[in-house]
Amino acid sequence: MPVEYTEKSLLKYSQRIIELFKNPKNVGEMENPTVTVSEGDPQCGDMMQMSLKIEGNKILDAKFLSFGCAANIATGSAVTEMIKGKTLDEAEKLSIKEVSDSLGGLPALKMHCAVLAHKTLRKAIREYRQKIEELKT
Amino acid sequence: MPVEYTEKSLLKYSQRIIELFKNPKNVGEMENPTVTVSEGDPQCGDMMQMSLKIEGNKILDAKFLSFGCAANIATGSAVTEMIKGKTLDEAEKLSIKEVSDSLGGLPALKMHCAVLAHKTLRKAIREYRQKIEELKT
Amino acid sequence: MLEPRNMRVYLDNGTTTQVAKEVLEEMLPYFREKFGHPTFVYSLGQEAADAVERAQEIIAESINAKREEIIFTSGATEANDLAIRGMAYANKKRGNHIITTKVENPSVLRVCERLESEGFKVDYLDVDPQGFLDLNQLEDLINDKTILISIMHVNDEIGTIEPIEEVGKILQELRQRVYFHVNAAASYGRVPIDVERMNIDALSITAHKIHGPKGAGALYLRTNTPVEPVTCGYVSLFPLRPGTENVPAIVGFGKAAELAFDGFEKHVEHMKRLRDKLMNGIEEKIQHVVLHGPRGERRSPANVNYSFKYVEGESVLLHLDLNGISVATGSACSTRKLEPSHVLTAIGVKPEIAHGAIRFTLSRYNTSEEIDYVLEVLPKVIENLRRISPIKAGQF
Amino acid sequence: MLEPRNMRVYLDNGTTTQVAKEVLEEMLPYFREKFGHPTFVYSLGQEAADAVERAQEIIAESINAKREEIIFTSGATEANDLAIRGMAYANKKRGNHIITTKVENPSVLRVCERLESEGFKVDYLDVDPQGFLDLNQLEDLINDKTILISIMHVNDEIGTIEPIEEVGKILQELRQRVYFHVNAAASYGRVPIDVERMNIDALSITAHKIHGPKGAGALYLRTNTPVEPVTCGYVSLFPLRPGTENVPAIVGFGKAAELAFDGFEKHVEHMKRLRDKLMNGIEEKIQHVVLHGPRGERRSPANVNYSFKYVEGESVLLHLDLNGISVATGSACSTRKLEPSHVLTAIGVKPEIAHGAIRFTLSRYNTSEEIDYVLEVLPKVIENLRRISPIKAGQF
Ligand SMILES: Cc1ncc(COP(=O)(O)O)c(C=O)c1O
Ligand SMILES: Cc1ncc(COP(=O)(O)O)c(C=O)c1O
Repeated sequence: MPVEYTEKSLLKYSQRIIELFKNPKNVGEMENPTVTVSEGDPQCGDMMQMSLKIEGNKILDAKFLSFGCAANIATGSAVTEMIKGKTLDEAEKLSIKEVSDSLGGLPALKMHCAVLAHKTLRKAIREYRQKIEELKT
Repeated sequence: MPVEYTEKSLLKYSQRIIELFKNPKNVGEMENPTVTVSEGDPQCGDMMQMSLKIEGNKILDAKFLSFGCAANIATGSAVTEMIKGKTLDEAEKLSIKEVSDSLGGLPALKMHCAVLAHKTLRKAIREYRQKIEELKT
Repeated sequence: MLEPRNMRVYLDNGTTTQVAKEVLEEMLPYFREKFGHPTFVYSLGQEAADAVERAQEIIAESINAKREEIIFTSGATEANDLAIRGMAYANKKRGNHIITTKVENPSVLRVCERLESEGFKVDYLDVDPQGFLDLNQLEDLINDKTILISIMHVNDEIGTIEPIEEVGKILQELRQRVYFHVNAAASYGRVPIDVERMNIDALSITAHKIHGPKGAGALYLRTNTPVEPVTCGYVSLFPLRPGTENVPAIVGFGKAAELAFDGFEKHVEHMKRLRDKLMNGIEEKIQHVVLHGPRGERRSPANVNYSFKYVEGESVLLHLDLNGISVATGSACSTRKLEPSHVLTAIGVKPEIAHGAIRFTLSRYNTSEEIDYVLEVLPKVIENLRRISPIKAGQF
Repeated sequence: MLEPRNMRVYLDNGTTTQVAKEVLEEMLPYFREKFGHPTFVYSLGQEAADAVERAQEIIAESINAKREEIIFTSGATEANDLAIRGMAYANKKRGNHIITTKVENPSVLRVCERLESEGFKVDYLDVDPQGFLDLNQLEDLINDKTILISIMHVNDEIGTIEPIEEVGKILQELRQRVYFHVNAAASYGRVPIDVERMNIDALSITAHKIHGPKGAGALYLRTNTPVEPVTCGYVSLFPLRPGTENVPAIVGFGKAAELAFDGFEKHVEHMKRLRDKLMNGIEEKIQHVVLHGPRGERRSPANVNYSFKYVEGESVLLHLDLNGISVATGSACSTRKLEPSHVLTAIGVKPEIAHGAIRFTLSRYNTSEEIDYVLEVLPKVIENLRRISPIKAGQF
């Protein structure tokens, strides 16, 4: 079992992540959301619920709930903050890297948390569009 | 290569050994010795020369020279001191244990030094007796 | 959420401990005054060698062993590796079967896995929901190829005190010689150990879990126990453990052991009181909690471990940290492998509950006021996190 | 013979050194304030992890490496074992041939012997009477099964600086990949090291020989160098070296490196001046002496080693100790095996002369006055011992 020596990233959070973890934005339930979805699974240790208020093509408000680690909470906060006021198309283009960068970088081992917030957002947009499609037909 | 765990004795000298090492007794050359012998080998790291002055059956005086470690010097001192005034028979019966005990115990790894002083003494007595035998015949 | 306060409460003594003041004082002369190398014949070296011997004596006495049966290592990880692989290799002509449990520390499990990859056969005992191994299963598994049993004394995560003495008795009554290793890293200084009474052949401990320094561990090895060194190199005092001894740390280890065993029962009583206070407080003040490990006499006096349902452990841990409280978590998120604790899994805890596990580990230096503070902060942290959790009470 | 004085002169810095004041100060907060475990997510743990990173950075810079290429161990013994066995095992599919020298430290020789017992083939290079290896012999021995070369940088006994850069060049020009390990325990902080220029893949160093604490060593490992761990267990920061890191000692190692490399050239000049003063003094004042190792630029600035004929080294050592002077000896009598130094034997010194070898090893903290004192005491000690020696001048 030869091992190639590579540095293991520490589980080290940026100051920004700790800030958002302490005081997350947009956390909570939303009254009358346009769409609410959940991603992840408590069995895997992280889960996120996201609610969007959408008018026309625009995200007016976004809120989230989190069962997860600090990275999960901070990315939930960052993602919801970044998409408020954006069009659905713009929000959809938001990359994981942008989210991570806005947090001053995520520890390598925590990238999956950024991915979860991102996946939840995409799922919300997808579900919203589906609903629209269904309403149309 | 299974190793049975046994404590390794440290190379630790008693206070008595250090005392005798600092101020060895009976060290030096003897004028007109009855017998002078050497034991050991500089190649092996220790060597002792011992001279005895014997009258009748009695050891009147004993001196030694040492090329060796502290244990060597201290045992040389102890052995020569212990045999002075003794008869040859008594001196011959001196055991290694008595020598070591008189020094407050030798570190296990240094026992061979006690052995050397002891061997030198025996050799001196043997040579003296041989000389006597030769004179007789 | 909560405003940080000035109180600092360290409840992660199972991970590492603060070096005691007396320990540091005892160590200090060995850095700059008595800094000699313990194999050296001159006086500085003798001083160092004497200090190592004194530490051996103190530690030997604390477990009812003989001085020469104590070998110093860099920690319990190294002691476990040396004991287990060392005895396995030295006995491999007699057999290749080893028995351990599913709830050992990684420092034992990784060694066992390595031995498996080298052709040894390792059986991992199941444990019951409180973490206790099954003595009958152990007896059933022993066969004529069995050479070694390795069992932890106290489970570092959930505080279960394994029935070491009973295991020792079983091994003593066998007709074949099966060596017995005990990893006592989590029990030393908290639960009594007697290598004679318990029939232990090898026992691992570490200084940094008893208010000693990091960098010193010890392996007790019963006289005439065959062991092969697993590392090699320049031998200083211990043929089985090459390398220059960490003299100051060893001195500190000795002092730490002295402090732990001087008034041992009083210390244990103190920890038990705090433990029970914390457990009662948690159960009174917080709903939807799950205790891990047993209650009462068969639980380590130093260990408290609960899952707080519907919240994730790392978040709890970090909020407590922001409030000056240090704890550990069984949550996957704080580990490299992103898997929940193997111990919680082995005792049958569901992953969604394991992720919310928080371990509090006490030391004799903790105080009742500290527990009060924790019982003030913790319920708020849990409440706040539950408020932002998408999982509703009763969901699992 | 001589009356003990109050002066204490420590000239055994090649064995171990006094921890520098600044080093101890830097370490102190890590025992009782910043005592966290470096893998822990909470703030105490982060502090510890940051401290380890800082030490990595300082040490990396001092040898022109990258931070992540530094792994901490318990000492150079462990670093040598990990490097040599680790690289041998990881490359055994490509070949089983290793080359080293006859004059390595036991911490390398014992590892090589173990590898031989496991089926590796090890060639031990001869050295010339000054201790230098022969580059031609090295080139001749390299074959298509060769996977690893391990050469010490400075010989710890006789101060020879081996031609590491030239060895690196030879290996670089080969078409096959032969890994290059250097044991730099005796050179670090005394002779410049540049792992890039010297084409080194792995390099072992230890804190306690540069006024750092015992209990911390380091292995530099070039990125992507295949290495198998030789120990196993609980992994903290370094997958190749399981076990809780000795954080205070690592911090001290970093500080010791900083001090050694801050003003490096000045320190070296100082040691050279003392070295030359001691050598000139010995040669002027004492007859029948034999220098071991080279003179001038290719000798370590910190090493002086002479045999004093017709006297035995341990007696010299102890008399010097009684006068407050600490040195080492190549005499058999002060070792476990009761054999003269393998290094002196390899350079062709006759046993009767090797038994009288005394090694003086300097540090930047030694002073000119200390050398004066040694030059006052040493001739008397030798004279007195020669007076009670049965061997007469000229006998060998
Ligand atoms: C039960 C147990 N065994 C072994 C270890 C490893 O000990 P060390 O940190 O001394 O290597 C620990 C702690 O890390 C532990 O809790
Ligand atoms: C050249 C050399 N290599 C290795 C070592 C071993 O280092 P450590 O004492 O850190 O294990 C030493 C000193 O003991 C040495 O001088």
